[in-house]
Amino acid sequence: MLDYDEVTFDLEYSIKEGGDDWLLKDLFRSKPKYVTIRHHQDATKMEQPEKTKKELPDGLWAKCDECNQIIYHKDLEKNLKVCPKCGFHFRISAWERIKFLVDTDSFKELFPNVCSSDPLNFPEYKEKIAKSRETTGLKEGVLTGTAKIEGIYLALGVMDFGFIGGSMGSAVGEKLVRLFEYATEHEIPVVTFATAGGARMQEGILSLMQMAATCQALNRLAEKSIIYISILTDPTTGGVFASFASQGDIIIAEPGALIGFAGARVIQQTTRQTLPPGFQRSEFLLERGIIDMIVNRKEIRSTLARLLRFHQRRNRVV
Amino acid sequence: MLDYDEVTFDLEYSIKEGGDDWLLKDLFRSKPKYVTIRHHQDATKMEQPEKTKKELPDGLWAKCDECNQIIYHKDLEKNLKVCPKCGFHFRISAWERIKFLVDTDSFKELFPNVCSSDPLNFPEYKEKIAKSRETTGLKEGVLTGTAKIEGIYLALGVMDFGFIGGSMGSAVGEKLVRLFEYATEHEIPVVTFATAGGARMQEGILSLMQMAATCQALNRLAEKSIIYISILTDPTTGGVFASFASQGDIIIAEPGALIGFAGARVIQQTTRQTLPPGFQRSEFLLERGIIDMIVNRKEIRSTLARLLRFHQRRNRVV
Amino acid sequence: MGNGSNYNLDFEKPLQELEKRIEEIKTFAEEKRIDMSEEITRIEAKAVTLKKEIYNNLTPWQKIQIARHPKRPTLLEYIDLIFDGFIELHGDRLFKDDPALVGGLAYFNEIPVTILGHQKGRDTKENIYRNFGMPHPEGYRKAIRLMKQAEKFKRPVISFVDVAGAYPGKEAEERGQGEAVARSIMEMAKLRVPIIVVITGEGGSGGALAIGVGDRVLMLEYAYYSVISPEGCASILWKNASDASKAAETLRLTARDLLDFGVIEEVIPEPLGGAHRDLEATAKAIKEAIQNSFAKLLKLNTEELLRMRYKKFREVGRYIEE
Amino acid sequence: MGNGSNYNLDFEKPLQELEKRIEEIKTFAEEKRIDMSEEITRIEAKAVTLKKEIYNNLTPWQKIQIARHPKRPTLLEYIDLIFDGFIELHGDRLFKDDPALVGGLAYFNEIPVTILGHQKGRDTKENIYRNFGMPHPEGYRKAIRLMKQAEKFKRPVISFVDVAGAYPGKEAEERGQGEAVARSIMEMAKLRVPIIVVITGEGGSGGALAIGVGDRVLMLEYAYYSVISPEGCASILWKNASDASKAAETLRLTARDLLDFGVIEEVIPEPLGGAHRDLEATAKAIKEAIQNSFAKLLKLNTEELLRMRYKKFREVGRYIEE
Ligand SMILES: [Zn+2]
Ligand SMILES: [Zn+2]
Repeated sequence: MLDYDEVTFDLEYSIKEGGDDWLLKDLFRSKPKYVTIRHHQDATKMEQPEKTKKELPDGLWAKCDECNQIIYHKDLEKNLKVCPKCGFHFRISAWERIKFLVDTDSFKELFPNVCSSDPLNFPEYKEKIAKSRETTGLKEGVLTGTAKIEGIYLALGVMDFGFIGGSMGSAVGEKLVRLFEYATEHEIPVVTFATAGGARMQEGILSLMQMAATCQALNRLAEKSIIYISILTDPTTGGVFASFASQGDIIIAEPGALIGFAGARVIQQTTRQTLPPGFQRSEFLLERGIIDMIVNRKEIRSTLARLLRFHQRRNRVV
Repeated sequence: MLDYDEVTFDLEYSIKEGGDDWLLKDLFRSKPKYVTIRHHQDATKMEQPEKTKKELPDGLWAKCDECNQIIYHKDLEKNLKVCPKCGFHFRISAWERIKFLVDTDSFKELFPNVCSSDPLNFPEYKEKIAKSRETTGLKEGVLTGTAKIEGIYLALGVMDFGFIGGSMGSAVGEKLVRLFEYATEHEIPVVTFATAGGARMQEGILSLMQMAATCQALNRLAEKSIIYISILTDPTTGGVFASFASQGDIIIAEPGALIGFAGARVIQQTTRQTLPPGFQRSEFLLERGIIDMIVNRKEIRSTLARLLRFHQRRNRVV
Repeated sequence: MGNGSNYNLDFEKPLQELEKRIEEIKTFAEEKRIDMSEEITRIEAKAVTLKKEIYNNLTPWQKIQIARHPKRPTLLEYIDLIFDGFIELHGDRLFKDDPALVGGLAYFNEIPVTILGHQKGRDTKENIYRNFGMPHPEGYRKAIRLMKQAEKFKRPVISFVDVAGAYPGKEAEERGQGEAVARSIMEMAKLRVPIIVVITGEGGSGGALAIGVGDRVLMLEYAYYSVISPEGCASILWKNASDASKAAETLRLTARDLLDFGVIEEVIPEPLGGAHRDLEATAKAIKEAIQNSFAKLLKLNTEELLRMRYKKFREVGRYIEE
Repeated sequence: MGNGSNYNLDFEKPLQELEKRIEEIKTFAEEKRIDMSEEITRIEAKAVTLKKEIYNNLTPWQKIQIARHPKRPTLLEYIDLIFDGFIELHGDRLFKDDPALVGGLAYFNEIPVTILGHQKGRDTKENIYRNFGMPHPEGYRKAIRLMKQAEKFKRPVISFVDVAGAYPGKEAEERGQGEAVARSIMEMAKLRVPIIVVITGEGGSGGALAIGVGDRVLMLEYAYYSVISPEGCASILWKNASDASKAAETLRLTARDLLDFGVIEEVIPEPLGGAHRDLEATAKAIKEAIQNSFAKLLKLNTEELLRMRYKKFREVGRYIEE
């Protein structure tokens, strides 16, 4: 299942599933060269699935795509899948993210049964969902629930790029809206980790409407002055960036993540503009005033803890 | 009193009185060449003061500075001091403005007795005030009151550039604040005509504070959802532009007016940048999204009437 | 985005031939001074039948071609016919005035409203000036400013959607196109005045939704509204943009489809042959639809309005619970 | 904006000579192993006396020179000493992040606050990066964003002013510098949380006031706050910028003057010789002043706070009624 063709396909469909042609993502830049760092397995199963192992050049070793460093796989794992040499942030699955992030055993999943239907009878959509479920161990493209970070209770939504390019369909939208509503009702802070090519083409206009659904749910959260922290990871583009993900009270990005509205390819095709190196990367967005800060994966937990603690209600004096 | 030296001086002090060196205004551009169009006389006195007449090349004729057209003075007056040939807008006094604008005899002056003191004992300040009073027939740099435009009752503030470069000192600020408060209390719309080099240097920090005073009074007006229309005329710069004048619900400029924060001279001295033709003119501001529209002086009355009527409370349905 | 004069709708060819023939016969009859009125009447009737046949059986892809017709009426043309006393307001007060998104004040049947909408050019020159109706962030930020102004003065907002997509350009990205689109959606979703949206031509993804969150979303018969252009979808699905017709079918993007999905409230019928064949009739139909929407919305108080708006976008998705 | 290393305050020359002499004697005594401690103590005492004499009799122009001293502490240095756990937030969400205006979150004695302020560079390289602390419109728009965020989460704002002026540049004008300054004043005036302003160095006209509207405005002893720079004033009045000293006198721009005018609430004393001679002592003094202000402000409810803020800026002007 993880032969090279499959990987190529998989990476290609991170483009294909990204949503629409205005939002097409240029995701080829650097990822397709290594096959060792797969992130579709459920991180809760602590050992590598057999199939994956079979595909690794040496099972135990990975190669950093950015600096070509050969890394002992367990070291990479310990380092939260950040290259110990150059700091390159590998993409990780939703379960890995949660494992790295929250207090042990504190994650309680919410709305696990909300799943995509196929309202358009879209060609191959059912098959894609089935395959995504198999590779990611997820039922849908986002995990939602509650958890604790350094003892602080919060609502947490984590997208998985492996699930049809992290795209937002009705089910992803529904789960996020329910999460925001849950947090509004229980007055707890919200943190989301976004990664997506955009809206999910296979659900047509219903996917687009999820942009409005998530945004308006955030409005209700804001009415109660509850903090929402949005974390953008590689890649966050199209309709996901252009809705809830860009509307955090505080917006954090992982280093080097591709973040934007339109894809580089579409921009070049439409405008014939040459795009500078680093265009639409986290560092570019920081300079352009769109995000608050760039935080290394290893420091995201502590940064969130600090920010959440800072915003606890009991801290308010006025 | 209107010998050439005096005119030069007068034009120069439109720069000098503009406020501060960060805000110095480059007002030399095109004005100093003609002497016939003086605007410091009280327009309520319908005939030209003797002194002025003496200075005119031919008493009855004026020369347009923009297109060199020789214009019969009464024609110019009839045309609201807009060149009939090229549309150049001459500067006009506060009283002229009111005469051109409001329903006959509808202007009722408010707060006429609020006048500048000399809190800093600033060199020559008292003399300047005395001279400005003489040339403009005004007690201070802004006329405030109520009036009707096409039957619509409103609060009106009109600045006069002839009064120490239209600069905003404590008295100008106080009169505007009182006007805004009056409108808030009586729930009537507010229109201001701004023209100023900036804050009035001779009152130091107290002038600067008028920026805050006027802005916060506008906040109270806004709380009641009362419309404020700001009209920017040549020139509106510095601390006046950077306070109430740029905060209209709707902002209108006369064509070709110089409008900005810092003066062209200061920008060039500080940055060595070359400034394009038309920089900081009304048309530039419209393109840059800072103002809503450019309206010829002859159409300002009807435009205001339309806008004010549109915003009358009885028109509201929700 | 071709030039209007040589823009032909393929599926109209038989009709155009018939119309050409009628012209020929008329000319011939006039020249020869022969009475051929019977023949003409017969063919004209045939043309009407053919026209009806064509327009009653349009495929989604054909509808898209009508929606994109260079002569399709644009916002400023509609405004003149639907509203009174329009005053355009300009600028986002931040960076620039964006001519691709027009906004201003007008009366709708004596009710003061704020109007917003994408504005395509009506010829090549205007299209360049208006960036083919594709806004930069400053366009959406102007929209936000004017919506909040409408809220301040408690007047309804009427928003017209006709856009291929928010502009995908380097500067647009630099100035936060995604943020602008999202922010506009946020502000619109919570705006405390009634919002009527009319989709008149292209409803291009996020660029359309950015000013498309309304209490009533109305849509012209041949307009389309989609998460992705059919060409884009085809090139992804079948690696071939020319399968756009098939993709258009698949995506369910016509007014009728969207009504079925509950994404819009009403389909506004177009004159036979499309809006570009009869601007006034189209404007009249839009005006009536807006009027009907108003009648419904003005009965609601603000809290009801906001609750219903929320509910609508809350419940439009389709999912299952396993 | 010269380089710190060769920046000498003219009026300190006698003092510097004395200090140099003390160094020489010390070196000499050490080299020769002679006990000259009595002599040293005597001269040191003399130096202190001289210093006091100089600093108790500073002219306004001399104070300005201290306020502009390249080694004068900047915001980021103060933050470390006055607050805990500072987290910087970036960007206006519209156009750019402006390094000339720093903002973020921190605890002040365990109270969460939002911090804002101009940030000059501490060396040439940083000065270029930070545009000598002179913000573009995006700087003020970042400030507005963070102030509104503070309001949303009901935390006080502490704003630090140290700016020659809002940047007078072509792009700044293009992006609406005047609008940004005015808008910031507007938002600050109505912000529903306590605002403490600390003027630490230069209070340069509108660029200072833009983040200077507060419930309590505190000011370091040698800071200045003026509608115009003394150089600008002098060149207008006497066509000679070198008469700046005289203009500084005329403009009444020192902390003491502003206290008399009611523009500020408190003068924070600086260590002998100015803030740059003792960062920690200065920070401590600022911290105490902020603490005192807090004690006063936290007693008020929001309506009282806003009423008093309004009243203060409402009544500061001086005029007569004839
Ligand atoms: Zn590496
Ligand atoms: Zn002329």
